[in-house]
Amino acid sequence: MIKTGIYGLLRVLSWLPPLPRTCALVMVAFGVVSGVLGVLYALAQHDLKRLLAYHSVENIGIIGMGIGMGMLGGALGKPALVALGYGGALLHVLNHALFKGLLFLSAGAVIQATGTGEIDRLGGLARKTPVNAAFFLLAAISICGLPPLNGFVGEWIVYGALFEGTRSVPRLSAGVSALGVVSLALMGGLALACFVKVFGVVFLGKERTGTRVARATPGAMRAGMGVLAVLCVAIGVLPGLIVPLTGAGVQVIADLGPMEFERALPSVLAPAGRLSLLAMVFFGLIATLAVVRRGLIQKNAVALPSPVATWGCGYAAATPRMQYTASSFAWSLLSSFRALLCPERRLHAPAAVFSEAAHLESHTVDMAEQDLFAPLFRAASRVSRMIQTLSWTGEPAMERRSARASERLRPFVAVVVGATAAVRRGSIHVYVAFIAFTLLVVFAIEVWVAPGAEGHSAPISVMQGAPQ
Amino acid sequence: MTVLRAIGAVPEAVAVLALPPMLLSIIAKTKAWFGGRDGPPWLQPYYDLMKLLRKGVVYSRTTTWVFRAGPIVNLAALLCAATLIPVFSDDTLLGFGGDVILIAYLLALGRMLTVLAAMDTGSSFEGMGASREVTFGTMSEPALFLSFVVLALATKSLSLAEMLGAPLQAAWGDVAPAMLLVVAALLIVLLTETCRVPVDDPATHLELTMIHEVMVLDHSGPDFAYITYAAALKFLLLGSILVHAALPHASWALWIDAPLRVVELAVLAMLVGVIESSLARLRLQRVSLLLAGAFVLSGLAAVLTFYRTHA
Amino acid sequence: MIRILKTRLRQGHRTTKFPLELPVLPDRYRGRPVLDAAKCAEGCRDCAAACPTGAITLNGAPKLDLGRCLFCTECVDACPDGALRYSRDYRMAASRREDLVLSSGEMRLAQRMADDLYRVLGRALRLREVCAGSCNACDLDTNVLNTVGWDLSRFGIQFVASPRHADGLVVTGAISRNMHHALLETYEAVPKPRIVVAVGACAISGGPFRDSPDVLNGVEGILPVDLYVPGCPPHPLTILDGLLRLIGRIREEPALHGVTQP
Amino acid sequence: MNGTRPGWLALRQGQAVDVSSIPLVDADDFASHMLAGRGRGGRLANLFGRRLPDGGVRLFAFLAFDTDARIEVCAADLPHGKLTYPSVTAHWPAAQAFERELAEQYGVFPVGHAWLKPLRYHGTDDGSAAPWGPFEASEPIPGNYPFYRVEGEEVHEVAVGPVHAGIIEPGHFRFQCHGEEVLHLEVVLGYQHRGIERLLLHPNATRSAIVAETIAGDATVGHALAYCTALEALAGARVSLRASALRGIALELERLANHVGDLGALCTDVAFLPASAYLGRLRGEYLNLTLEICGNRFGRNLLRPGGVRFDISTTMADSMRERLRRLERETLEVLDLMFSQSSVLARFEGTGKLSEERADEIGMVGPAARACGLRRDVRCDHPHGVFQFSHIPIAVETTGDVYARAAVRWLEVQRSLEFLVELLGNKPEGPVFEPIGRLRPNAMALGMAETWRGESMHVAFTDEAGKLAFLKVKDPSIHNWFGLALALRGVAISDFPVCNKSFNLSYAGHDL
Repeated sequence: MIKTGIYGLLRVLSWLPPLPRTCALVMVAFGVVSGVLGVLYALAQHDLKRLLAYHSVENIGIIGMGIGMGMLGGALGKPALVALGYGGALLHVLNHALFKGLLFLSAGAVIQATGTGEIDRLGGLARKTPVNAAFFLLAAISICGLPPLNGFVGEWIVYGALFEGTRSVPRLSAGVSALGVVSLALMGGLALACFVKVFGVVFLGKERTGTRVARATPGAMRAGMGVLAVLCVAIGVLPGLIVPLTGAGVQVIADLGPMEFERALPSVLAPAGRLSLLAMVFFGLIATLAVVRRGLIQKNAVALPSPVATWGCGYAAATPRMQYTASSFAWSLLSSFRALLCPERRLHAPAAVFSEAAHLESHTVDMAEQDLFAPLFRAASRVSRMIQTLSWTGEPAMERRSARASERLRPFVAVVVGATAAVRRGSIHVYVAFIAFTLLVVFAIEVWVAPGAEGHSAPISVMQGAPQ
Repeated sequence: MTVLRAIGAVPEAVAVLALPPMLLSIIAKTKAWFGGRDGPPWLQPYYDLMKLLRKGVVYSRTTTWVFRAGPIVNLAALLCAATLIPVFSDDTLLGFGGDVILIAYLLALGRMLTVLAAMDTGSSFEGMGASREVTFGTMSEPALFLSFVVLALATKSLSLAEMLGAPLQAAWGDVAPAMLLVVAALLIVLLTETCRVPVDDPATHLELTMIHEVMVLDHSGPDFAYITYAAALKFLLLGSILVHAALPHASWALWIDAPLRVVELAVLAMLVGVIESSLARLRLQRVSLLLAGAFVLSGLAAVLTFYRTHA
Repeated sequence: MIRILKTRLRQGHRTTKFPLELPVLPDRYRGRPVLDAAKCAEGCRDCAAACPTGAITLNGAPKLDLGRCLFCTECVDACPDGALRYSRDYRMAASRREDLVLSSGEMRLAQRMADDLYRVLGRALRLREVCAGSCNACDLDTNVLNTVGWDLSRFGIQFVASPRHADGLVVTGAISRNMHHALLETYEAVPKPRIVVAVGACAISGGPFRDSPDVLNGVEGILPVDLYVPGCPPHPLTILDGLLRLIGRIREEPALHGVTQP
Repeated sequence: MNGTRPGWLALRQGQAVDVSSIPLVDADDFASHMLAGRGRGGRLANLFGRRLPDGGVRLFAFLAFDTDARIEVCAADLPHGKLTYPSVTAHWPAAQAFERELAEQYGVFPVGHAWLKPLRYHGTDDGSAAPWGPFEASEPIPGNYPFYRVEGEEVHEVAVGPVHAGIIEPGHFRFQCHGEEVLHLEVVLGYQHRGIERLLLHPNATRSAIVAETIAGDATVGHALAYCTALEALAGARVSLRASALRGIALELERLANHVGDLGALCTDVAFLPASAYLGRLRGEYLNLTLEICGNRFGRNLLRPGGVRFDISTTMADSMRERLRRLERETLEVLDLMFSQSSVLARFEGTGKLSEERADEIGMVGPAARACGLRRDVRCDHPHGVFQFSHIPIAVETTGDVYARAAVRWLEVQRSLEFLVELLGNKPEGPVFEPIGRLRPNAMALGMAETWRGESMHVAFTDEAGKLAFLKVKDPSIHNWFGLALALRGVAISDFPVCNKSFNLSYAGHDL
């Protein structure tokens, strides 16, 4: 499993003295890049298993961010950061094993039942295999880091570490931590989009073409999934039982006594037990609302009509093609991130008055598959180009990976043209955004590059209004 | 002790739960004034809810339990968030350190189930709404979290009640420009999350342009009542965060705080009404630019705050 | 923004006070026809012969079927004795089909919906409009109720997109064969309790398109109707008056100063 | 009237000719004959068939030569049992809807038609099979045919209608989409099919006139005008100048109401509330002016063959002028506000573009064509009645987008207002109604009008007894629906409503 790497990393860390801050920050940055790219690539996938595999890249990113924050805590001598960072990372390793295992089992059941993992060929499986659907949904909620499941608890602690990190004094560390918060939020949103896409297209709606008659999930498989599901729920609802256990791991990695760990967590986050209370409230509310709803429908004494078709504007001959495809679902988001992703679309569009044959397919080329490090470098170069040209606002959708010199100018031209058009039309928000972005860059340079800012490690108390 | 507090919170909770439809009414009345018409009665949103609770339901044969679970989980998640978000006073029922993260993720959970319920209908309309909702939700989330970073830095807390309470007042004195930017970013997030002009048009009936409305085309009766109420509640909750962030003041007695906050929320609703009356909707592809704008605003605020707190 | 405010101030507040104050309709407005059988000459069949839709029957007491009347001027012009004239009374919506058949007496106007319906829908009525083989005029004048002048929303009535959100249908048009299926499907999609309003001569009887093989002569026999609004097309006031009677917002017969005068 | 070519008969609108004088060309040469006419600058104004007593079908084609107010007509006979001919559409897309109509009504097979699909979903007149295969006339379900598809598993379809959101007419739109982008739009109509052409021959003349008024309720005056012109031409009747002026007033009031309403609706679609609210009310004011004239907001029962049924007295004209002046102020103020809002313009500009060549190729008419730069306006090109005396300049824009279609309406609102204020000031004297006499037997006459959507055309035929035997109606929408479909390619689906509204085509007029 890929987490062997994480284990190795943590083992090495446990033997070493606290590493310098730079290493920690690089680790966080690695986590951010891996996480964001991982989830973006996952979003672009058309195959169920590949999609899940890319989510592992994302989750390794989250774990990396946690480890990085732990390392930062070690470098800065902040036990809270150490506890939260390593603690969150370790918990997420466990969680990831649980929900990803559940997801792979469930996806396996889908493939076994239908004979395909192509998302856009599947559909409507929730009615055929309801139990498997429920397991998949549970794991999906968990992997998106949503309460009240285990995924949330892990991310909650990592967030705690990142928020705590924003208070650390060297501005660069604080800035990277803030970047971490934002990236984790973005990853959360993208993961949600991705799993809504998968669950919505594969399990919900109507059957699409190419779906064989689905078979029920075998009992043994269900039992295996059930165990994982129970653990996911248990950790989510009773984090107070599990979180202290990670303390042991943290003690091994960093020199942190058990008492210190016990104290470190509540200094930033509430005792994990508060989450249990909220989970109870949440389940209570769901139960109440469900009971009320059922009561109302019965009381209204209007006999439930025989189920009718989904409202389709009164059209008589609806087909399964009249539902969103996974590719369509993700396309808006993918095009928003086209500067990072380069989704490609081969479209032979209808052009004549009477449309002739037309065809469309899209690909998002996997950079990581070709070369492990290429994506990092490419992303870095893209980021720098993004900053140079603000290309994220106007890059053409069909941009190829092998961007030649002439093509590099295209985004720039597009931005200029777009901006001019925007100014002409008076789209105030566009140029406000441009001005604000410029200001942001200027400020960033001033704040972080200002002399004397680096290498100064004052305690937290010197945060506000202190002379210096 | 806690029991007493809980009992004392009952009237407050009831007031919080009763308020949301009224805010929608204020928006509607503001828009009606701009149009030069009477507009619906003040209590219309309540009448609508009452009626929906008494109506029958129609379910499509395509849908599964997910469709039925959507409205319930969404409303439960929002009600749960309501126990963590300060509305009238700076106090919350169940707030704790780190609850900002929980609040944001509860909203996301509600969104996920709503969107899945939409996908469950197997219609391209609902799929369209679902795709738009997650796209814009994904893009507004970083802006929201960056705003939280600013507030956390300024107040040194991770509990929303504290982040929006008295310490924020000091922050306004200290880094007013940053706070102003955060408020602007939060306003954009509010307009996006509650599907208002210029992002969405709650008044339109055109399926192809809608975001929120098109996701719930197939819900009826009590399910639709839950959805309608949840939308109003979401406006109240995000509006409360915005109002507290914009006008922090120490808690006085509840009988002063509560009316004051209600007035502030009413003014916010009017402001939203004014925005809806004076702007056309953005082209849908441009909404992401607006959200990028919100992100830049909160980013700028973060830089300003860093500069202050890390001097 | 300032410009919007300035325009708003000059445009003013335009919602009428209806039903508290009644608008004055122009002299030539053709409202509910009035039939004075006493003036009829023995054996005269001129009006029935002139009527393009056979709305007038003279077997026994003369009767005029408002549900078929297109409000043209033929019968009035044809009558040698002045037994037929148009009043300016816009009120003519009825709850039952037979109430639309006028003879010499007063017309029975629409009643409030049944109590069990009223308890649920009285203050919040959402309607889904279905146009099924109309000329579009009824749809346009139904839509007019949403404009600032009539402002239907102030009575808690609203037109919605999805039938799932609706409490009833407003049907216009003669029900073309091609829309028959869609109309039934839309009705099925409305959760109970639900109502049906037929707006215009087409929806009631087929109107000018009656007896064309491509239409089904209105909604009669296809859906149960709760409110009939005659006219070709009905004036928006007629529709509004009907809807308000249906939800019990107009109970008493208001004194129509000057309105019923010819 | 000069420049008649062999194989064509030239005529003006409002002119009756003997059916026998229409030149017949060979069916196999029909398409090339038409293309030659196109080469001389002709525009396809109408193309329809009429069942012959022997079971064959006679095709009639009308080419408009707009610059010299001339219409040229020719005919071709398809014998019973061999209802095929080389399709015009194969070379001239403007004929596509007309040839589909031929196939649907009579089972005629235009060979080489690239888009031969049902137009209105009804059976042929003699129950024979239409060339697209067996079509069950007893249970028609519109839209139940193989739609055009953009292939690929990732493409999804959006099916809108027949019951649309909002209070509008039924029609079915099928979008081929990827993400938010529309790759292709196919428009399927027929839901409003009521059998107008048959009803127009109703023995009761009033019923026939009322049916003509209800072809499209929002273009009551426009269709009634074309109908009356055709019938009056057949009767050889001259309508008084005063009646003509009153018809002109009604036509322009109709245009004003609809254009103002459309501009308001465009604002509604982009959620610009103030202009949407104010223009919605102002539309009603113009309708109410029509109500004052004839007792009906849409101008029903005003126009009848022989004149108009209601006169406008001098005092009434004066008060109407006063009201129009006030309305002009209020309307133009709101339109100025609307067209000065950058957030509104940002939604209009560049949305749903159609090039001039495309618009010409598919034969578009009316404001939608003028927005693409085509100078086509019956009031100027083929003037009749009052428009022979007062001239209304043609409003043209060039960009072919939603903005252009809105701006053309804005200009036309101003010009109609000027026209009305002037005409109400000096109406000619005379009687307003005089019954028309007997119709000329075995004749054909043509009536046209520039409705607010564009050119309507009624072609009336009499039999040997002088009875109305066949009446062919053309609503401008039949030219323009295809334009909407083409304008949508590559457009975001969320911009469809505003695009659709900018065309605002008639379903009823198309479906008949």
